[in-house]
Amino acid sequence: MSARLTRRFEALARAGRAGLVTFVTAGDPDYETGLEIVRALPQAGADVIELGMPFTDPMADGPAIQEAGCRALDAGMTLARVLDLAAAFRAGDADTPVVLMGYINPILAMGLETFTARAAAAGVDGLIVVDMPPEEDAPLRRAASAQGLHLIRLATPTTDDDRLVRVLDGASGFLYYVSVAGVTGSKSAAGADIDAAVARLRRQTDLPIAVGFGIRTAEQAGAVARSADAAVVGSAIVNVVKAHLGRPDLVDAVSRFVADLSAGVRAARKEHS
Amino acid sequence: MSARLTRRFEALARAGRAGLVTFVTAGDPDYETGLEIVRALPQAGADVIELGMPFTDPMADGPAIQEAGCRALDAGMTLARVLDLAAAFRAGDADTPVVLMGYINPILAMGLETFTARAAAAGVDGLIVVDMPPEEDAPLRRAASAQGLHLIRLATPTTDDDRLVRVLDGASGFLYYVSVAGVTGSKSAAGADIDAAVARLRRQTDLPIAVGFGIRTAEQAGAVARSADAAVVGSAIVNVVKAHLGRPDLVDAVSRFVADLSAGVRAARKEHS
Amino acid sequence: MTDAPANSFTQGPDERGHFADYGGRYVAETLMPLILEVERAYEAATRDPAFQAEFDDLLTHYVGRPSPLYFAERLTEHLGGAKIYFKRDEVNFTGAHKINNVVGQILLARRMGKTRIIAETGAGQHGVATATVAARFGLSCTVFMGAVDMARQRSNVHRMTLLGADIRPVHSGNATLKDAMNEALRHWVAEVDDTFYVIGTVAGPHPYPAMVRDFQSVIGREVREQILDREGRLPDSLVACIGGGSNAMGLFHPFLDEPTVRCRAVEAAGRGVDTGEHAASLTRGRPGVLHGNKTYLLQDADGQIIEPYSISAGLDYPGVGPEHAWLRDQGRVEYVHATDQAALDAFQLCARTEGILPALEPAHALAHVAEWAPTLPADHLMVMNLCGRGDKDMDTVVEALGLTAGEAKR
Amino acid sequence: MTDAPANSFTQGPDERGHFADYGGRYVAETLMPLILEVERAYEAATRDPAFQAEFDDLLTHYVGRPSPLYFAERLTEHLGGAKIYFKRDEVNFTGAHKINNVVGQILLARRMGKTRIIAETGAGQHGVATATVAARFGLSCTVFMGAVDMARQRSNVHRMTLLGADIRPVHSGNATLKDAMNEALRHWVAEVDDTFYVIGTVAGPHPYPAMVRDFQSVIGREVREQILDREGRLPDSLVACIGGGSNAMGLFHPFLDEPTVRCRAVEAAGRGVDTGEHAASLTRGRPGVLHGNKTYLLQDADGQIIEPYSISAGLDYPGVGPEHAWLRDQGRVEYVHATDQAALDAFQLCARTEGILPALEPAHALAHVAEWAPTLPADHLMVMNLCGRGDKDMDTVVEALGLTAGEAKR
Ligand SMILES: Cc1ncc(COP(=O)(O)O)c(C=O)c1O
Ligand SMILES: Cc1ncc(COP(=O)(O)O)c(C=O)c1O
Repeated sequence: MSARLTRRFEALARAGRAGLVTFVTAGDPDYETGLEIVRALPQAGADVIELGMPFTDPMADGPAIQEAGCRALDAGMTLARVLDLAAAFRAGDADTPVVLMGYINPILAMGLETFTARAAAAGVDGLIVVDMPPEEDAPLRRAASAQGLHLIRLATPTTDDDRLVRVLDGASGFLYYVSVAGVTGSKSAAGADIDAAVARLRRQTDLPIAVGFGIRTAEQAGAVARSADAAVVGSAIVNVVKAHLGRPDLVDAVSRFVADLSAGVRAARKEHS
Repeated sequence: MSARLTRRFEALARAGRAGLVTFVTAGDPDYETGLEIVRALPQAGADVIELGMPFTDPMADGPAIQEAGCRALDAGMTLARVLDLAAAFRAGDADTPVVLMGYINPILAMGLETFTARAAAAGVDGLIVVDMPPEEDAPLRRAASAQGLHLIRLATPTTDDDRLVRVLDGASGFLYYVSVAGVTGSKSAAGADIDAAVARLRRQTDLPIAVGFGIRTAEQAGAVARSADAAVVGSAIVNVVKAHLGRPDLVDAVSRFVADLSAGVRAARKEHS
Repeated sequence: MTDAPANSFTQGPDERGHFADYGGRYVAETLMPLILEVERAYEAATRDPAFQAEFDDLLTHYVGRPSPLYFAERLTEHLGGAKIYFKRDEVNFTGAHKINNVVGQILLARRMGKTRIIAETGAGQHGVATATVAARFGLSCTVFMGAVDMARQRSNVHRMTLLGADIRPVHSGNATLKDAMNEALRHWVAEVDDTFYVIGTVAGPHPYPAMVRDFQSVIGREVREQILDREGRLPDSLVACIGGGSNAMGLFHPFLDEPTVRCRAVEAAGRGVDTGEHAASLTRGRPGVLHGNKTYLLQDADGQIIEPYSISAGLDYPGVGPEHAWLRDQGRVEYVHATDQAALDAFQLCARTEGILPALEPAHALAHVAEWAPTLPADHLMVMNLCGRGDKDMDTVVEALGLTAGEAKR
Repeated sequence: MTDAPANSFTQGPDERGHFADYGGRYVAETLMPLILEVERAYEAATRDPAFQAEFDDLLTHYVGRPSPLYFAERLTEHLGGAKIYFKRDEVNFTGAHKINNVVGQILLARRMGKTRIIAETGAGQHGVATATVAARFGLSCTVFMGAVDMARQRSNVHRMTLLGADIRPVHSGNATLKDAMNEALRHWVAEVDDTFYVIGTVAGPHPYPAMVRDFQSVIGREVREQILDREGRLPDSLVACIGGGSNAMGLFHPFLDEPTVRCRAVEAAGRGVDTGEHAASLTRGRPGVLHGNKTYLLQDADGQIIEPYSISAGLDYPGVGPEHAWLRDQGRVEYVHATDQAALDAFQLCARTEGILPALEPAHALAHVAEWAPTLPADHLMVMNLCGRGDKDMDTVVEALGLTAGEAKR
């Protein structure tokens, strides 16, 4: 298994702070700009990079990420180009874990073996495939683990304890907790609910727990970062991309926003303790 | 029975010519003008006057007479006013037979007895009620004959010999032969057909035979007048009214047209003999 | 009816087509021979088992009869009174009861060797049914329709067009049903040889009122069988809307000699029977003659026909079938009325409680059910004829309710 | 299917909802618990005679089943080949087969204690059926519909509005059925607690494909009984159009293990399967995953879904139910296709020979019948599923044919 993810979460644990997982759609608004954005993320404070693989029918995403996917597709992105982008990033950054997030159909179109092999070669560390619940993901899991890629499982408020056993069986890398029932970009969960959910998950797993969905501000990220091992921010970053489309300060704006989030995450446990 | 009709047809027979029956809607375009038109008809050559009783739903009439009825109704005509108009005409003309033509509903509304009594008092000689076939006209026939009014029956191209017996049983005044299957103002029947039809009718009745529907010109009237006892012209006259609406020469125009028709009728048997 | 058993309401009309003083054959002489021919042909057909078999076969396989008898459970609960059943003639092929009659008449036309079919239509349901069955038998079809009705029942105009019918817009009068019937009669007079006139309701010259009633009586016969099956007894009341009166006659007729079955027919009160803008001929009319029969008519003192008004094109007619006139005088059927507004309210009530969008015509019947049922005990069985579906009325209702269709909600 | 008897085509799917490699439950984790709950509830319901009884009762009295099996005599004569029967699911209440399935699912939703219903719709028939049955049971109802479909199926939008449904226009993608389904799934994820998603075809995550098929199989079961009654033997062929594939599955399923019965499903070829503007997923698609199941999809080399095209909103979908994918690979069902133009021609043929205005969806099936039947002998019995009526398509057809509606003929 790719060691970057594990190392990164261990390092965060040692540092006594949660990580910031930043999601952007690969190639939004185009390949070059998308690559610049991703390259700037670690510097801005991202601990893990989630790269969205654009898909025409992202049924678990809200408008922000839907539109980001459309921009990327319109600009000519394909799954192969997503892997190119990941490889280009990896060429300049050996440490920051990269997780691809998306839907299964483009992966099937490339072929599970080809895709996982090329992803591994590109320096990708893990995969999140939204429409692949544990009931269906065995072939992908086999292909991924053959290439040392983590297949990251998701838990949600609807995942009860019984089901959690199933979700955790075969989970790897970290556990992604979707904190609200809804699509990406929905409104955020209450801090107390998140604390309770994370506590429940910790009773059943030692995997690091990243919490996402609906985190929009440094404060919200900070609130999550108190109990979770990482806060995932997606739509809010993508919205910054959208707000700066065609402007020369796009990459800077994203970096500034990520730096702000990162500050929120880093400050979280300090404030509290 | 009112003797005017019989006398008139006898006189025509003696004169060796057919008569001209002119139809106008009573009170078209208004009571005063309508009365003037009717008063001018005998002078212009009409031998019998058919006065249309306007009705909202004249289901046996074509557009010309429908519209004439609408004009009359819009100008305030009622059945009572039709009788007034007949009486006013009769006050100045003791000889020209007047036949009312129309539909049964306004008559029922006035009451069969009241209507026939008032019609007789107004100097009316006969009635043609289009939607009263022999099967239904017994009550009207009783009321009419009690007042000495002829109830004039109609025969059509669809009336076969068997049925003709029924039509003729109780017929009085004259027999009205509708020469085409159609509403008033349809296209006219061929002369030969009319001759044949009249010949057929004559084999079964001694009543005078008036032929109508579709006669538009002096020539057509003349053709009918060769075999029939009278030619009935309606829509063509009503069209002259319509063409001169609002013009000072309306009555004159109608008179001129009737005079023309009359000349056609009077010339018919002469030409032939 | 004069020679019918004194205690029977189902033996009419007499051999001259009269229901006491009503009915008859008040048509121009040109039509009389044809009318008599239709009568003879119809009588022969009723005696011919092959005719009945063909009629039944088409009703079963083409029209989809029997139509369901449906217990309107939520409406019954909502109104809190009589137990309400709907006779679902809206589920028939083409969407209304009209097709029952059309199938019968077109089979008759074929027997008579006629090759052209004409019809009048108001709501367009009769026109659609006629265009449909004419197409089914490869007969040419001409439909007369008031221009106003064409505008308010546009979808049915499309349907007739696609079925290959020649649609003749009628502009005279109010350009509604009465005028369409005038025009159809005028046309028929000129085409007596090859043409059969399919009248859409229990009106017109004899034998139409009796013939249409007979063809529509399948409704009541089915109800009888279905309710006996479901409830083990006859209904206590029957309710139907009444334009010309064919769906009402069809429902009532098989029950008229059952003295325990109350019958109510609901006329269109338009803006109110006292406003002058309504179509309630039995409530506000007087006997007279129109369209070949004597019956109650909306008319002025001079005997001129008064233009009717109703939001519902199928009820927008100044007369009513002669058998209804007679049943009214006999007191056997009660004639009530419902306004446009009451019908619209009932439309919505039906949609929201039962998920059924009724045509505006039966919505009038339902308006009366909504008034009457709550006053009756829970063991009272009421059957309402839901004789047509609302699809044709969508534009009218959406507009009348001031609703915004979904697409405007963005 | 792996553990089904080797010679059976009716035992699927397996317990994980797979038809060989197709089907499955490819949904976000948030939905999985609910999907599993639906599956358990459905399994319990199928074992509960009370559930089946309630389903049957509603199909009989509310929907008006059985729908007729009609011998299309004039069409048969016209085409000169196989003897053609129509299964008349267009006569169902609300005008299509869709309601069979909706009744089943809404009864299930009630069993599960759900109070809100959501649905996607393309042609609007599924949306109307869902709004109808939801109203019938007093459940709140939200329907997702592509904005393009809302424009071309406007009358159905009106109907849903009047039934009290909340209609959510969808503007993403091509703003058609696929996009409506995306949006419905997104909405469901956020409302898992009280909401039941009524899917309109044999697609979506397990148990939907099997459940919808089971509810729709009433079509084929009736055909079986009716044709045995009429002809004393099974049909030789079955033809149905295929959007998601529910009417086809409903017709075919009870016959799949009868080797003498040929089954053909007709996809929408739009402007032609080689033009790129079509919706023929089995003809031109490749297996992939969309909307919760693995099946044939229209997609590019990169696995991006290709926007489909068809004149018929109900067929305008880039996928197909997974059981069809499997049946295709097995060779048990033949998948053919018909263009917009062929469907329009068939629409007119049907109108003129049988007086029936089909929906544009079954007009595709008829287009194939018109091609195939003449090549077959007169003793070949063919049953076509006439699964929807054309009322909803009047505007589209009138426009496509460049016809002038009657009123313009003055
Ligand atoms: C659905 C429906 N109901 C009722 C009527 C009224 O006619 P009748 O009173 O003859 O049933 C019509 C006439 O078009 C109609 O379409
Ligand atoms: C009448 C009709 N037929 C067919 C379809 C296609 O769906 P399916 O293939 O699931 O039967 C639809 C979908 O809306 C429809 O309305």
